Amino acid sequence: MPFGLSKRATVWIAGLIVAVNGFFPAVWILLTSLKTETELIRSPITYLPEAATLDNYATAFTAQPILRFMWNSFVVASLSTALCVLVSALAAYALTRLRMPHRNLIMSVLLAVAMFPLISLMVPLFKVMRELGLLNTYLALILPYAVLSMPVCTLVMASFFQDIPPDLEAAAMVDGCSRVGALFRVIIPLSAPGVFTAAILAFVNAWDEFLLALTMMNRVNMRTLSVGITLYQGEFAFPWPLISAALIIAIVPICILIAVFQERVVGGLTQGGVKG
Amino acid sequence: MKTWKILLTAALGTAFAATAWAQQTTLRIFTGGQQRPDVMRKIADEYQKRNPNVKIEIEVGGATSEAQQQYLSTVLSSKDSVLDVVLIDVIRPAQWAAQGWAEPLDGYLGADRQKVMGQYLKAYVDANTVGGKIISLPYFADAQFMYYRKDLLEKYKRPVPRTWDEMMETARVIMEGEKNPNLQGFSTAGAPIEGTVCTYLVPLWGMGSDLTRGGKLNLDTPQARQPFQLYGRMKQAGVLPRNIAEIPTDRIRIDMQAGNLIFAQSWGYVWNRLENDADSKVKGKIGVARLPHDQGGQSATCIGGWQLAVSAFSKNKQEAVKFVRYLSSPEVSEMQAVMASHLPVFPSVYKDPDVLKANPWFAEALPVVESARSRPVSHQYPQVSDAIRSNMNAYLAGTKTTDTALADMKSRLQPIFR
Amino acid sequence: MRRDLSERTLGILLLAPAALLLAVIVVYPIATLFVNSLYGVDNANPAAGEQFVGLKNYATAFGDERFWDSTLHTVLYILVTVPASLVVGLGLALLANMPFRVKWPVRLGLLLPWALPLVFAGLIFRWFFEYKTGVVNDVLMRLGLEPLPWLSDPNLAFAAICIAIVWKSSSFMALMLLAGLQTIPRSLYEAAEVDGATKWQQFVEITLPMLRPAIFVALIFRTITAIQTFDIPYAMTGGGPGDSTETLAMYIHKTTLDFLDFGYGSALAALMFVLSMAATSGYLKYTRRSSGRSGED
Amino acid sequence: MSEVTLTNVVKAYGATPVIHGIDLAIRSGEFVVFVGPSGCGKSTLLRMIAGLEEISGGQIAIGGTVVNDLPPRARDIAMVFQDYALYPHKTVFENMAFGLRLRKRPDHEIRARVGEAASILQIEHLLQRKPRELSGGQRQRVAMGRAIVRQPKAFLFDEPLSNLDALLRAEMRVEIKKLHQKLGNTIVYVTHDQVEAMTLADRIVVLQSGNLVQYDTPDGIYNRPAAQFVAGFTGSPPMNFLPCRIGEGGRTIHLAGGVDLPVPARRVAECARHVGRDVVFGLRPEHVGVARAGDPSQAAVGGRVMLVEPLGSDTLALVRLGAGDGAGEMTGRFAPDAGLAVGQALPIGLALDHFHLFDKTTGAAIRGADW
Repeated sequence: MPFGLSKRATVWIAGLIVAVNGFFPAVWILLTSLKTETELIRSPITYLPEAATLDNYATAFTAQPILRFMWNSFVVASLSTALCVLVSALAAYALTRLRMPHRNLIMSVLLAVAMFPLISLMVPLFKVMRELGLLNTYLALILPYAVLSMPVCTLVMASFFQDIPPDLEAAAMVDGCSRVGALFRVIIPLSAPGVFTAAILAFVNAWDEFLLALTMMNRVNMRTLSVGITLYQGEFAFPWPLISAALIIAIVPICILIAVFQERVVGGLTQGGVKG
Repeated sequence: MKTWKILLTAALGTAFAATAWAQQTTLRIFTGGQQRPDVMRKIADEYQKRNPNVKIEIEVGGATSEAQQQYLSTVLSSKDSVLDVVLIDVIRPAQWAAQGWAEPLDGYLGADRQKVMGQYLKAYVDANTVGGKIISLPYFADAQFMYYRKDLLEKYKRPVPRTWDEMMETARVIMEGEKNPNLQGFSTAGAPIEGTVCTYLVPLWGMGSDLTRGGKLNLDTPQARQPFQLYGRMKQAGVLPRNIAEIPTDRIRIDMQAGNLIFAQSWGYVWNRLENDADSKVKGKIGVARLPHDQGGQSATCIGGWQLAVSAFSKNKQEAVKFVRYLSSPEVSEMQAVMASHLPVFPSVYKDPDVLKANPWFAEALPVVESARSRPVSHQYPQVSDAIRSNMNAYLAGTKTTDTALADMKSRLQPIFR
Repeated sequence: MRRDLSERTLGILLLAPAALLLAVIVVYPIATLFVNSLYGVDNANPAAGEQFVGLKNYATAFGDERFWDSTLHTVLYILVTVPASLVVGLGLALLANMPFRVKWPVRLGLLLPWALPLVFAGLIFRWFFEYKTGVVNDVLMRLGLEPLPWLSDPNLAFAAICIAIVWKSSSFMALMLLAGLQTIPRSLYEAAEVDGATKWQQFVEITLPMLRPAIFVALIFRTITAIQTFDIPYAMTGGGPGDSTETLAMYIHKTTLDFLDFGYGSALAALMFVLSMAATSGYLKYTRRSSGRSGED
Repeated sequence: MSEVTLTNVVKAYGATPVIHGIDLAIRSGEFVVFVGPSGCGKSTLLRMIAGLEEISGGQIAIGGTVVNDLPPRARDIAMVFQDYALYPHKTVFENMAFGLRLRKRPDHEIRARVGEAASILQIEHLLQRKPRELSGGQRQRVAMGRAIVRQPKAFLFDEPLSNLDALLRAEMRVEIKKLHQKLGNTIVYVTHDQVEAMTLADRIVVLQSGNLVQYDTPDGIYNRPAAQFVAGFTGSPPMNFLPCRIGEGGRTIHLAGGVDLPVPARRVAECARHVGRDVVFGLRPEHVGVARAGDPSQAAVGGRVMLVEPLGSDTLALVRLGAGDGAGEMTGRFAPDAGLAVGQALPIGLALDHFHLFDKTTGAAIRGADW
C-alpha cells in the first residue's frame, strides 16, 4: 500500500474523500439552515450556528407548498423516466440487435438532438405545448424530459445490450418468445444494471431541470421543486437560511431514495452483464 | 355586526351572480410573488363585490422581475390569450409597446386622459407613456433612497450629507472613530444586475445630465465620466466595500441590518426590514434622506415600482381596462400603502393620515420620490441596461478604466440611440 | 400461421416512438428556430414586427465582438472543465470502487453533487467564494494568506466557476466511469500483478485502456453539457465582472428572453449548434476510427 | 532452487476460517496438482502462494525466501488464469511481452524470449492478433506463453483447462506435460478434474474443506487413498462403497442382505483388528467383473445387471449383489464382449485383494500394517 498505510486505512481515507467531497455543500446548507441571516454575514464567519433555530424549517413549510412541489417533481421525474427508459430501450434494441441500415446515422441524429441548446427551444416548445393543450399538466414536462434524456439512455442501454450473447435471445425465441418478448424477458432483465443506470440518469436530469419547469408550469401548485425553491427568494432578497432549509427538505427524500436503493444505484453495476 | 354585513353582502352577491351568470367575465391577472399577491387578492375581492359579473383570477409568477419577464416572454411571444392584465416592472412599458404585447390605453381613457394622468407623480407619467401612447398605469411606486445611521451621525455630530464628498468625509470620520473592521462607509448595487444601472445614472442625473438628449446618446459630456470618477474616489478612500462588484441589492440591506454600513443607497423595501425584522441591529437608528449629489448639482434618484398593462391578446380588454383603472386609483393605492407598505403613486396619498400612521417615514419619502427620474424609455431597454450595468460592474471590479468602460458603454448604446 | 415481422420492419416500429417524440419535442421546434433566424425586427420601426432579413443575423453575429467573446469563454470552459472533471471523476470513481464495508455514505457522497439542482450548486459556490463571508477566503485567512476577490476578478472568477462546474459534473463522470470500472475483470489486475506491474502501472496499462469506451461516452456527454454551460456562471457571477465570464448560452438566453431579439437569438443558437456538432463529430470520428482498428470491448 | 514450502498456512475471512493450517513441501521442479471439489480451498491456496490473497497465518516460502509480505510481482512466479486474463487491448505479442517490459528488459531480449515461447507453443502466426480474434485453445496457449517468457521460479495454473472442450483439454494436457518436461520448472496446478490431476502430477494434493487430506503420488492417491473422500474422488467411475461389518477372526466381511465375502489370507490379520466393527467397504470398478471359475483372487457373488454403459474399450455395468435388494449396487468394468443385458442374472467376481476399508464416521482409511 502507498505511504505505508494499511489496506484498511487506505480504504477509510478513500471513503472519506468521496464522502466529504459529496457532502460538504450539503453540510454547509444544513448549518446555514439553522442560522439567522445576520449570523450568516458575520466576518470572520462562524461554522457552527451560534443559536441554532428551526424557524427556517417552519417557514419553509408554511411559506410555500413545498410538499406539493416535491410531489410534482416526483411525479414528473418518475413518469418521464419510465417513458424515457421504455422508448430508449426499444430504440437501443433496434440499433444494437437488429440488422438496421444507417445505424450510425440514427445514432448521430440522436446525439445531435441532445446538443441543441434548450434555451433556444423554449419559445417554440411552449407553442407546441399550448397547441396540444398541455400547459400546466404533468405531460408538458414529462414529454420533453423524456426526450432530453433519450440520447444518453439509449447510448447507455445500447452498450449493455451489445454485451449479451445472441444465444440467450435465440434460446428465448425457441422457447416461444416473440422478438419483442425476448427484449422484455431476456435482454432487459439481463442488462438490469444498464437499465438502472439509464433510469437514474433520466430521473436526476428531470429532477434538476429548471428552465422548462419554469416555463411550462405557472400555477403554483404545479411547480416542481427546483422552481419552487426559487419562490422563496424575493425581488431583491435571497434569504439563504430559509432557502437552505427548503433545500435540505428537498434533498432528504433523494438521500433516502439513494440510501434505500444504493445497492442498485451503483452496486447493481457490479453484476456487469453476463460476460465471460 | 360586521359579520352580518359580510354575510348579507355575500348573500346578495350570490343572488346577483346567479342572475348575471350569463355575462360572467373571468379576468386573469399576473403578478410576481413579491408584489404581495395576498394584498392583491383582497383588493380583487373588493372589486368582485362591486362588480359581481367579474371574477378575478390571480396567477403568481416567479420572484424576480427577470424570472417573470422570461416566463411572460414565452407566453406573449406565442400570442397566448390566457392573461388579461399583467403587472410589469417600471422599466418594461417601452419594450411591451414595441413587442405589441400591451394594449394602448388612450382609446379607453378617452376624455378622462388628462384627468387620470394628472394625478400621478410625474415620473410615472413619463415611464408609462411611450411615443405619446399610454401603455400601462402605475400600481405602486418605489425609488432609491439614502439610508443612514442616525445614531452614528449624531455621535460624531455630523449633519446628513448633501454632497457625495460630504458623505465620504463623514463616512471616513466615523469609520476611523469606530475602529470596527466590519463597518463600511457606503454601499450600492455593483453586481451586473439592474440596480447597477441606477448606480451609474444617479450621480449622472445629479450633475444635471442624462444618458440621452433629444433621443440621441449624450455621453460625450464631461458629466458622463463623473459617476466612474466618483466611485473611483470612494474606492480609493476605502469607503466602498472591496467586493462592491459582487454586491447585489439585498446584500446592502443585510449589511445595513447587521450594523455594518453607515450609508446605503437602496430601494423602499429596506425601511420596513430594518425597522421590523427580529434580527435587526439598527432598529430606530435609521434615517432616510435624498441621495447625495455632486457639488453644484441636484439630488436625483431612480424610480422603481410596478405597472399594470392590459395584454394585447386578452379577449376581455374592456373589462380588463376597467379593472386596471380601479387598481390604479388613489383608493387602492391607500389600501396597498396600509396593507403592504407599498409607496403610493399619488402625491396626495402620502399625506393620508391612515397611510402615515402605518408608515411614518412616508413623510420623508415623498420629496425623494418627487425627485425620482425614469430610467431611459426605450423599447430596447434591456440592451441599454445591459450596456450600462456590465461596464459599471467591470469598472467597479477594476477590470476597466473610466475611458474603456465609457467607450465600451458608448459603442453598445450607439446603435440603440441613433 | 403468423409470420414474424422482418427485422427491418420491426426495427422501424421500435424506433417509431422515439422518432415521434423527437419530431414533436425537438425537430419541429428546431425547424421553427432555423426559420426564425432568418427574421429580424427593424429597430427604427419595431411595431412593424419581424421581417424576413435573410442571412443578416448571421452576418451580424460574425461581426459581434460579444458573440466571439462568449464563444471564446465557452471554449475555455470546455477546455478546462471537461478534462478536469474527467480527472476528478476518474479519481472519485477509483476511490469509490474500493471495497468498503459500509457503502452508503460513499455512494451518497458520489451521488449528492449530481442530485443537487445546478442553479443551487451555483448559488452555494457563489457563497463559498464570497469575499468577506465565504468559506474559501476564511480558509485562506486562517492559513495566514490574503483573502482574494474571487468574483470581482476575471481570472479568479473564471477559476471559481470552473471549480464549481468540476465539482458538480465530476460525480456524473464518476458514475459513468464506475460502471466501466466494474466491468473490468479482476483477473486482469491479478495477471498484471503477477506479471510485475505496480499499482500505477496497472492503472496505466489496464484501467485506462479498458475504460476507454466508458471515458468516451462520458466525455461526449460532458462536452455537450459544457457547451451549454449556463446555470453555474449565471448564478455565480451573472457573467461579470463586465462580460468576462459570460458564455454563449448566457448570451443566447439574454438575447432571446431579455432582449427579445428572437431572430438574432435563433441565429446564435444555430451557430452554437454548429459548434457542438463540430465538437462531437470530432469525438465520433475518433471513436469510429479506433473502434475499427481494435474492436471495442 | 525453486521449491515452494507452506508451513501451517491459515486463511480466514473475518471469523470464518477457510484454510485450516496447511503444511506442504513442493520440491524444486516438481509438478504438483491441487485437487478437490469446488469450495475446498484449492484456488485460495494457490492465490495465497501467488500473493493475490493475504495469508492469515503461517508462512509461505518460494525458493527459500519467505514471501508472506511480498507482493506478487516480487515473488518471481507466473500464473495462468482460468479465464486466461489476457489484456484485451494488447496484441498477443504485447500480452506476452508485458511482464518483461515491466522489468525493463531490452527489446531484443523481449523479442527473442517471446519468439521462443511462441515457437514452443506454436503460436508464432498469432502474435499480431488481439485476444478477441483467438479461439479458446489459442487464448489458452497465449496465457501459457505469457507465463513461459517470464522464466519464473514457479508456474501457477488456476484451472487453466476448464473453459475448453473435452478434446482440446486432452490435447492441452499433453502440451502442458511436455512443457514441464522441457522446462523443468516447479508447477503448482489447480484443478477439480481428477483425470488432469492424475495425468499431470508428480504429486497430488487432495483438499477437502480447507484441509489437506492426502499429499502423494498419483499412484499412492489411487491405490492407497487415505480417506473415503480421496477414494471417491479419484478414478472414473469412482470407487464403489458399501457398508459392511467385519466377521469373526477377520475372515469374513458381512455385507447387507446376507452377502458374505471371504477375506483373502494375506489381509486377514489386518481385518482381525476390527472384528465386529461397522465400516465402509470400498472396491474400484476394475476389480468388479464376471466371476471366473477357479480364480483364487476373486470372490464370486450372485448378481443382477441393472444398467449397462458401453464405452467401446470396455463396458460399465451397474450390478446388484445378492438376491432381492441384496447387498447394494456396484459398478463394474466388463469386457466389451461380455454380452451384458439389463435384468440378466450374473455371477460377479470381486477381486478382494484390492478392497479398502474406511471408518464409517470419519471416512479415514483403515490401513493394514503392510501399507
